[in-house]
Amino acid sequence: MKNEGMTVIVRTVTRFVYGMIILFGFYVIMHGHLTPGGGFQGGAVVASAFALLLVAFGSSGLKGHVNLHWLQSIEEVGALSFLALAFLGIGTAFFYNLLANSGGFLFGASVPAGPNAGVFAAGGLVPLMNWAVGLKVMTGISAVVIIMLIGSSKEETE
Amino acid sequence: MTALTTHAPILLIALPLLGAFATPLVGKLGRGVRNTLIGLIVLAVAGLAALLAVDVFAASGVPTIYELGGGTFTFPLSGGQVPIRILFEVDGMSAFMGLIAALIALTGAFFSFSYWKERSGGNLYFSLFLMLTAGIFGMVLTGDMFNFFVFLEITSIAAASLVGFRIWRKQSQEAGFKVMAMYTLSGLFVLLAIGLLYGQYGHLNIATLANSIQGSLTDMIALGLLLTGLAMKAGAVPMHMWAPDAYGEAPAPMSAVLVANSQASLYGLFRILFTLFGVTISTGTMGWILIVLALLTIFVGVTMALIQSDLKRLVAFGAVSQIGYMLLGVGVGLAVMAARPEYGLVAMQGGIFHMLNDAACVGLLFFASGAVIQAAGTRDLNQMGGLGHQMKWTSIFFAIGAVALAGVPPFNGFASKFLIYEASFKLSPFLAVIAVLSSIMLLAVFVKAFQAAFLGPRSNASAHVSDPSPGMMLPMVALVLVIIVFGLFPGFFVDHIVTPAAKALWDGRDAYINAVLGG
Amino acid sequence: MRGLSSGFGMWNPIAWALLFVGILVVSFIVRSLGNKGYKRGTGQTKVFLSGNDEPEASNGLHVRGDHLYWGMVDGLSAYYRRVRAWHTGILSDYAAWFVGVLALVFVILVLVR
Amino acid sequence: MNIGNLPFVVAALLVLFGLYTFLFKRNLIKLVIGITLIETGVNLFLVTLGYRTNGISPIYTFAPEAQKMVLPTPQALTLTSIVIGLATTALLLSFAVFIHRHYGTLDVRKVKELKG
Repeated sequence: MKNEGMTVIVRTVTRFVYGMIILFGFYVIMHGHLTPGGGFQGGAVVASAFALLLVAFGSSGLKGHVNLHWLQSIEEVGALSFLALAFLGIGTAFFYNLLANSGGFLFGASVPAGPNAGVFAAGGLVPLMNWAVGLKVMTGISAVVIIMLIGSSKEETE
Repeated sequence: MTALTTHAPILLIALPLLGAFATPLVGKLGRGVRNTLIGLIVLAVAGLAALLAVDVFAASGVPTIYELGGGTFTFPLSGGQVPIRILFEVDGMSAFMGLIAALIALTGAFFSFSYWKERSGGNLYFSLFLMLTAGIFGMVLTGDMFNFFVFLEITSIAAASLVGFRIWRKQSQEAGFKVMAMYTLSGLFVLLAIGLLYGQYGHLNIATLANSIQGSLTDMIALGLLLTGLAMKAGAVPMHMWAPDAYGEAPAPMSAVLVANSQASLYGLFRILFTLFGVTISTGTMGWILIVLALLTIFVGVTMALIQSDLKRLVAFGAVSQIGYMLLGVGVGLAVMAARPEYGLVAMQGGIFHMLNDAACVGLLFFASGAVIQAAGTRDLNQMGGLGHQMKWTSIFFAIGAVALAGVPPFNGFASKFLIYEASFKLSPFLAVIAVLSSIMLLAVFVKAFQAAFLGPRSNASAHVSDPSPGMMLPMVALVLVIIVFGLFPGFFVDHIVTPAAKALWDGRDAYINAVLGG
Repeated sequence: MRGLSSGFGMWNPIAWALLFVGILVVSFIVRSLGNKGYKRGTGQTKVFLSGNDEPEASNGLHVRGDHLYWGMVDGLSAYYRRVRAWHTGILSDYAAWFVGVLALVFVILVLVR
Repeated sequence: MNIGNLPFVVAALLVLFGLYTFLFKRNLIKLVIGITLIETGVNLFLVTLGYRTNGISPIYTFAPEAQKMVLPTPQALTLTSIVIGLATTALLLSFAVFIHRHYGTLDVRKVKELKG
């Protein structure tokens, strides 16, 4: 009864919801500068969809589909791009948000003070950093889940 | 002040962090490329730390401020403004700690290149090492309580991963779990204390907090949590038991970095006692708490080292005992701070100078013992013997590190311990007696280790060993040079780098606050 | 080169090194005044072990780590018994000491504030 | 007692329960649970610090006019602390897996090769 996943009910429901969970995760990342959430939360949501797949279908279906090295490389790329974004503003100071209120098309819009309807194209580097962090967290947590699964299943076979 | 020194505080943290994230990727291109990148990063970090130190020491007591994401405020602020962004505030003490971290990071990285050549997982090893370095720099340079906690946890996670890095070794896993659990416990109590302070004053910036702190009952609870948590992370007896496990089980060069990490916690403790709370607490009481912890640490560390038969663990207990000397020096200074006699500053100079000396000596000892263990294939002192016939230079380096750490003239350990002995004698002769006695016992400990490992007749086991490769010898030579130069010219170094650091704690509280909030 | 001064005593490694060299020179002079009747390759250069022959160098000869200071450890056995029992290696005890010290510090701080 | 202080009491209880678990339970996994409990308590404490009675979440998107908002800083702190907690918990559990593999037990009183 190991690594074979769960009952047909769980599998069916998982098929329905995992796409929505991933979609929701990306929504949380994308709107991190406007609504509650952000890179870490959205990435964790996406990774939880991945964990749900693993629980429902077992890790046997995993083989051949996921390359741990690729996951870890993407994680490093996310971390590096976060640092690179932080370095962009080093002319003024590290983490200086040089895109904010610049008027450019890339999140450069200005936001009126006080309550507003939400300006998506605002925030400067913050949305980009959210993406970087989201990338890192979704791949990072997925990698942790897989590694722990491999580690614990090895133990049972020994 | 050039652009480089302006940005030095953040570059010291960002460059190792960049290296930590890039190493697994660059490592795929080959070991040479990876090592070049890491070598360049640690060299740049060492250069920046030196530049920053020169800059800060030249400013005669005025701390350097760096605002993350800045461009809004000019420092010092005026007219009741409060800083809302994360600040890095570098005064003499921070710059001094930066020098220690740079020294250990530089030698540790270059030693590791050869030490970890034959083993697997090099990419992750260097990634964690650079992350630990970034965390240590963050802890010593930051001017923000919560930022301090974040860097504390970064060092905790990286350090514990390095302690448990050798997953095939059962003791290593045990040590990793213990260290991570204890580090997390201390980190959470530090966070609780930061929450208590924030709840009362609504600030996280150290200077702003120090300006408004009252010394209320809640403050005292926060102080207790901070004191105990950081003292534990520094490895003060009776909360030291994780330390020999960690230093003993980590890969040899990383044990040296772990010692630097413990010293960074010690720095946090001093920063909180002197700058954050300062005169609002009963400095006499706090000083005596530190002194009691120090005496326990010195004595228990040395006596436990005497009965160890594992070489790394023996050096590890020696390293624990040396934390006690730093606590003793600074504790004596804190205990008499209200009256401000001359010997209080001398004691603090001794304690702070000893941090640098301890980093160099303990680093050298860990490097040498790593080379010995690698050559002999065992950590057990009872199985070694006669290694000195083949490993002449390693044995000489080990002997120099040992006598320097034990405070034998004319090496650097004596210079700093001399200041501690003299100043603590003025407070109470009993303190000096314990300190001198323990130093003598420490010499005995290392005589035991030296005799058991290097002396004795040639045996079959020791026939095929040899001195390590030049890549491992060079960092040891560098530390030997540091030990000898600091030992021969202590007056110069105490005047130029230790005194600014000691003064930053001793009477730099107002300057620290004014640099942010304006006079 | 200026040495260290604690306002109580002083320490100058250069002066110390000069003194060291001086004493070394004096001791060499004294040594050179010694008896010249020393001959290599005779019984004079043999190791004297209570008149016994020098044993062959082997593993059994080396004084190993735990052989050193056994007398001192034995003399302090009352202390070492306690302190060894104290280092149990159990994580719960590590944490218990931490919490204990925390409680003690709280009491001191609240009493002496 | 003021009902507003209830979260502080709960936070204190969580920390105390966590400490109890850490000190007196023998299973390493339960020790990790104890640490997580302490962490939850501290996080709850931080969030509660920033709460204002009848405050809304500190986000201006579609915010009602002239409403009190809770303090955002403690929430940022809590979030950071949660992220760190994730890393520490994962690391501790990995060590627990390896300890079980090497020692064949998770009893904290039997995992004591490093002593003396």
